Amino acid sequence: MEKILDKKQVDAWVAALTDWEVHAPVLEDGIWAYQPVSGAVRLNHPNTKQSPKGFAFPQREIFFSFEQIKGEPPKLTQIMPQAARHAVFGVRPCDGRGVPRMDKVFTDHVDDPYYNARRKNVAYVGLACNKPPSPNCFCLSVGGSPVSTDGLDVQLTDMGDRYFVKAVTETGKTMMAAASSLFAEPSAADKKQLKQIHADAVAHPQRKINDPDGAPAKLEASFDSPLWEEMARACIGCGICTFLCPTCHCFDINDEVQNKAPLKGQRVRTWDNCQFPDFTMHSSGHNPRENTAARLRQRVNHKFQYFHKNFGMHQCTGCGRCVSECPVGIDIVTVVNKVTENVG
Amino acid sequence: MTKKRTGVFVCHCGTNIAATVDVAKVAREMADENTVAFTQEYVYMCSEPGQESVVQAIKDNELDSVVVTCCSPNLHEKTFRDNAKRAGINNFTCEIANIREQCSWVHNDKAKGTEKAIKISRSVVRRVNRNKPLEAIAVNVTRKAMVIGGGIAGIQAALDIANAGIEVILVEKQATIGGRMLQLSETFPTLDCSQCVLSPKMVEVKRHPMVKLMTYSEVQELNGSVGNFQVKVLKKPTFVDPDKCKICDHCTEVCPVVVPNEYELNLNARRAIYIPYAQAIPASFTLDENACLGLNPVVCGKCKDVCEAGAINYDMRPETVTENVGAVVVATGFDLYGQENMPELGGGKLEDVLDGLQFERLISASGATKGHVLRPSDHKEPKEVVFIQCVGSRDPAKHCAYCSKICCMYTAKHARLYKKHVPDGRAYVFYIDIRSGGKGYEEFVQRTMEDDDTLYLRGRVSKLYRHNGKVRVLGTDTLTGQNVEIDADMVVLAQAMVPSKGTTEIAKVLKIGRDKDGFLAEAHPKLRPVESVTAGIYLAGAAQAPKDIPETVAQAGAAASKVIALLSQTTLSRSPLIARVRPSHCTGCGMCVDACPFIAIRLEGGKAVVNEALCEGCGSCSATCLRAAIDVKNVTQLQIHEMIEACLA
Amino acid sequence: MSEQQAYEPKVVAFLCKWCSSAGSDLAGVSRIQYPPNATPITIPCTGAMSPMYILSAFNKGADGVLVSGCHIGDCHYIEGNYLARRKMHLTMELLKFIGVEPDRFRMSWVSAAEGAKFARVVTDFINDLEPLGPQDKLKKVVAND
Amino acid sequence: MINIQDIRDTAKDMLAKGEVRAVIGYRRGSRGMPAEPAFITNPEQAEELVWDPTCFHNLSLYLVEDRKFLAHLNKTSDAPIAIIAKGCDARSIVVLLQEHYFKREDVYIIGVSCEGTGVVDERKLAPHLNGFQATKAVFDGDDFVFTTAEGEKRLPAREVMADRCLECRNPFPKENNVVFGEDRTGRELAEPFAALARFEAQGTGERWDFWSHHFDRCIRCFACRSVCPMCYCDECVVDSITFPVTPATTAEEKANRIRWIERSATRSENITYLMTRAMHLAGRCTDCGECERACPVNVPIRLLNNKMEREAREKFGFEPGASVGGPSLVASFLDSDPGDFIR
Repeated sequence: MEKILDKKQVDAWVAALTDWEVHAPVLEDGIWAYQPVSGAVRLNHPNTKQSPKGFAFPQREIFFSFEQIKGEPPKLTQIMPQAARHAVFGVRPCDGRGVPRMDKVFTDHVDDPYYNARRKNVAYVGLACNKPPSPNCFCLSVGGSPVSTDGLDVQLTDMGDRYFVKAVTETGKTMMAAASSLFAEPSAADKKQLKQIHADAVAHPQRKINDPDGAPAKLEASFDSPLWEEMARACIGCGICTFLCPTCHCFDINDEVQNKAPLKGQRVRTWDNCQFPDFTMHSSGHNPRENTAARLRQRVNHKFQYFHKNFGMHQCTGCGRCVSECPVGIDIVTVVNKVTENVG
Repeated sequence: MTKKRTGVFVCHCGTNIAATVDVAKVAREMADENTVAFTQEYVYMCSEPGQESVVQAIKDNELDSVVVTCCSPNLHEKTFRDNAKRAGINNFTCEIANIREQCSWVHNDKAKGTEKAIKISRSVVRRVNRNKPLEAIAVNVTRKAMVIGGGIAGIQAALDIANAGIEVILVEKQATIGGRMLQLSETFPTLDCSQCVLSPKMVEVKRHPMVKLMTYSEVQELNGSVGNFQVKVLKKPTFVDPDKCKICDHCTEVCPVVVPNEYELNLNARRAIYIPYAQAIPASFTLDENACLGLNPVVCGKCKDVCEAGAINYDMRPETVTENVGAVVVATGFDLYGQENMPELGGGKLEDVLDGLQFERLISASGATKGHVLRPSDHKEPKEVVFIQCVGSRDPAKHCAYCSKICCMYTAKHARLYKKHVPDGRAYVFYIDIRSGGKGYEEFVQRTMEDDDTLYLRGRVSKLYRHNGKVRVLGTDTLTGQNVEIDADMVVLAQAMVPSKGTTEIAKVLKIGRDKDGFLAEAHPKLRPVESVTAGIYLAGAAQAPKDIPETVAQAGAAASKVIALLSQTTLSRSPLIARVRPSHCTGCGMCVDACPFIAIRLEGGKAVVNEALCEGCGSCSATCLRAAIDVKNVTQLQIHEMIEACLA
Repeated sequence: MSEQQAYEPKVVAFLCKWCSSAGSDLAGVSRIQYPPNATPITIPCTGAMSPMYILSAFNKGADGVLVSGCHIGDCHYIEGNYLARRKMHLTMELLKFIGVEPDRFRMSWVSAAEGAKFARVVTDFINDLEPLGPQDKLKKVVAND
Repeated sequence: MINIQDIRDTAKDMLAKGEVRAVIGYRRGSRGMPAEPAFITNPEQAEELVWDPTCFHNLSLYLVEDRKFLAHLNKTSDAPIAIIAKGCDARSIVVLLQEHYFKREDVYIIGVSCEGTGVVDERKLAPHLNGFQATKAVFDGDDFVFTTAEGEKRLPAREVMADRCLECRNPFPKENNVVFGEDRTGRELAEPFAALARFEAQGTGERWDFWSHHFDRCIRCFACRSVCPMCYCDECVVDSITFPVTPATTAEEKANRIRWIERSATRSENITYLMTRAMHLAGRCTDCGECERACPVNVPIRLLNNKMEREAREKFGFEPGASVGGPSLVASFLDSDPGDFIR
């Protein structure tokens, strides 16, 4: 389904999505963040600081609560996510492409009930990038495109005072049907203009990973490269790159105990981060990834080698967040290029 | 690690706890704790059968730790730790949860009291869960004692300790020992001469081979702990060598400087070089550095010139010595509450209004008037003397709340002595109550009233002022309801006893507690009346509370016996609850080293190391460390964390 | 609101062993009544009082935190309360800074002889806490977002 | 005016003579701007060193990393490391020296004075560049000059300078082995603690509204802690990112860490984390501002640290990093410390 929507009608469309809690990027405290909106949606953001992965994979969620009276078996109560349906507006194509990658892990590979309960209630309304929103964009290097519809339910393309609206999934069609009167049929000229915008978008220069296809094999060959140490020298081991990444999905599970007698608490999943020193810490004290070099290597390899081997795609979608936000200038594009250049 | 097996023993303390705390509920709740294997309640846990049941329960249930929820740990922590030991487990795995003083006695809402008792008990159960078995630390004992204050209390304590064969150092701030008792004329109720009974003891102190006397000396600093104190003493220069001084008195004859004589309570004057009393020990002159023209032969040097014995040495300098002792007795005595605090009674500015001690000097044969009762203003014999009791005492609103205890007796004594000196004189005594409990005391007061015809008037004096060369006394006789007006030749005020200035100072130096009135605090008002709260520091005499001579002597003896008992041991055990470093977490930043008040931590190889002999276990290091790398054993941050959790559960 | 549900401030009272805990014992011996809301934890000295304890107590739901030790100059460990005074000042200022009501944290000096003062300190503290209502700013929330 | 070539020559010379084992400085980032930390070990590389308004990193962090690395290898330093340090960075080094983290002779401080200016705040800069990305920044008197695709953009430094630099009282690295640039101590660009004073003028309710909002936003990526040279603990007491295990560490010890807070990035836990960090930095933070710069969600962390800094200064007369050998704030006291808050 392809339609035209006057920008002035966006708010009306949002208002018509009564089955959905609509979220859109809002500038607050100097950063763009997804926030619940009720109309007044202006999709003029570059990209959000955090990816929208939290809608299906929140930073913290409770699995179940437990209670145990001394001498008795514990009582567990599963806590499933509440059924709110989230429509996320303004998702950039790179973040859209993050969604199927998360699905690979939590839906295809294993059936994670918590992720899937949330996932089926999230719709992504994307916004094509007519020009790269960040100087560190490199989606084209990782099989993506500024006009990709992967992972999206609806794709919007900015055409000046109108959006070209394309339903990608059935959910997307339903959403558009909720306010069908607002949408107009695109003319041939509109379609031509869209084609031109998309062509220009793809032609826009971006940062470049030189040999993305060769990366898995070259990274495998570079496991022991001294470059890792050199490039990780400045790494401070914080969680910015992974927490902001649209595809990083590692987590930790903890029991949060509120009361010891009788025992009462809940089991909680929180995001974790392979760049934290304790990520691979064994209880023996042995840490197989004991320095920043090993941890940087893991992050890069996971994105460009291991995930590729498992699922046939790079885990990186080229959003450039980890590059822009790294406080000490660690740049995954440079890292991949340097390492791969060094091999054969 | 096997699971902890804690026993919780809940005491009813008769109805002391059980009346406001549902003890059965406390026991039930504690049974729900994961680590609790046994609970029991009993009416008096500290009774013989109560204690036995604890021992039995530990054995029968293979308990490894114990919580007794009862009264303050100050009372029975030792009792139950001993029981734990008797039952074969480590005594430091036994802790007390105080649900009496901190709960049942202060709350009357049973539901809320019970809830709080449960929180307190639970927090202690959680703490005990992580208590480690510890052994008390054995430390060698320095078999030597120090007595601070050379009054009758200090003299008696020093002699008693010395007679037990223990070396003792007696430190006195003034130039002679003897203290207040040496200033008294006669003592009640026997009216024997104060100096006559005291002097032999002073001489004995001087001659005793086990006593080292340090007069004109002040304690400046105390470090260490029971069994091993290090005391810094400042020896002020007397500028006179006591071994050479022949007390010929030639020096005072030539000394040009005249200053008020503090030993005579300013009733007369002395020279810059002086001897406090004829009976002074050491029998030597002292040159008052502040009064002297300059310790310089060019400026004056007269005393030095006339001293045939060559005892005077202007080059003496203050000297600080450090003495190692195992125990300390504090006997720093009392002062009288200053007359300046009593503006309605002249504020110390009215002539012929004296305090009790001044009157003692006035009638003392060795005093300023050589024992003649002459009033200071015109040196005439006073014919009408008014004695006023309870001046500053028993007056919580304005002055001291407490009863100074000895004023009733010494006022009666003063009245009798006055009549002895001035048979045709008339003595009046204003009193509130007569408190004459003590052997022969009541009879003594009665004789004062009957035999000596002293007029006792019940009531307070509202005002004193000079009138026609006399002191007009305005008062009320509350028995007749009449206002009383007396034009007295002299008025003697029985000022309240207050801790001496030195007592206030020494409490700070020794870090021992004082009570609300400033007297030195005993560890327990009934059961440990001669011990301070600091182990190894004992109290004697009026520094602890107002008391008379026999009581003072008795307390001094008691303190001495405590010292003797302590120093008869070759080793002492110290609390093992001291700091422990986790080297893995220590970065050697040294903040704990700076924070430690006892200089017990040093850095070694980039890590903090605790000197177990010096650490007192205050925990300042642990609260200062940013990385929880140092903890006090059995009071670890983990334990406190879990206690906080238990309090808020 | 029934009597049982009426708001009762929950207070953790950190008392130094030598002065304030002994002072609270004296309040007990003297049978001076005060509100039962403050649960005492005896620590060796206020010098051992880590700011973490205060933050942690609030995190675990305390409505107020009381720290009480020996008067300046009376510390059994000489300097512990001086160190505590500085640390507690900083902690208190930081709490106030982020908008925690100043009356949620209190520090007092109560000597072993001041049983009545201890009772008064607790009473005053509870009275000051009551109008503030439950402390939920720093308290851990357990539900899903 | 600092000539970067002088710094390069100094570095080159010391490396060539083997007087230092490395020089930690700044070089151009992969995107030109901002600069990034550089670890120079051979003399030729010294030519890469830059000094520009984007040299915001407090490099003393890497001295900490170096010590940890050496400790891991069970080695001690055989030659000093040279480090380029601004005023605030040098004071951080002083605090590390006070805390015996390394020895004075292990570090060779190449001081650079923030003469009339300081470093740029990229958040302030962005609106001035019309959506273009700057690829180069240079000092020019009281201005910063940026290069973008549009050409050169000259901006008064004051307008885009980091707040901490505007408020800086000590732009000169007093502790140094060699220093470049003039001592301009006393240059008052802005009232110190001005933002703090404005914030504190608000009521309890407003302050809480502000902070609860920000505490909610923290994602606990720990960039503030990771970027801070004072946060050198192997195990952070509030949220362990690692646990130092030695052969002597018992199983019980491993199993019984204190969980002051949970890993959940919820408001209460974030508060405890950020407040504890502020407490632990009291008297140690030298206001290099790196925590706030690194924060990806713009939590105003510096305000907390500033509050502690001002309390220490006004109430206890304490200046962090003033001199090697001074006491630390919370391990010392004065008789005159305020006590009126105590009942």
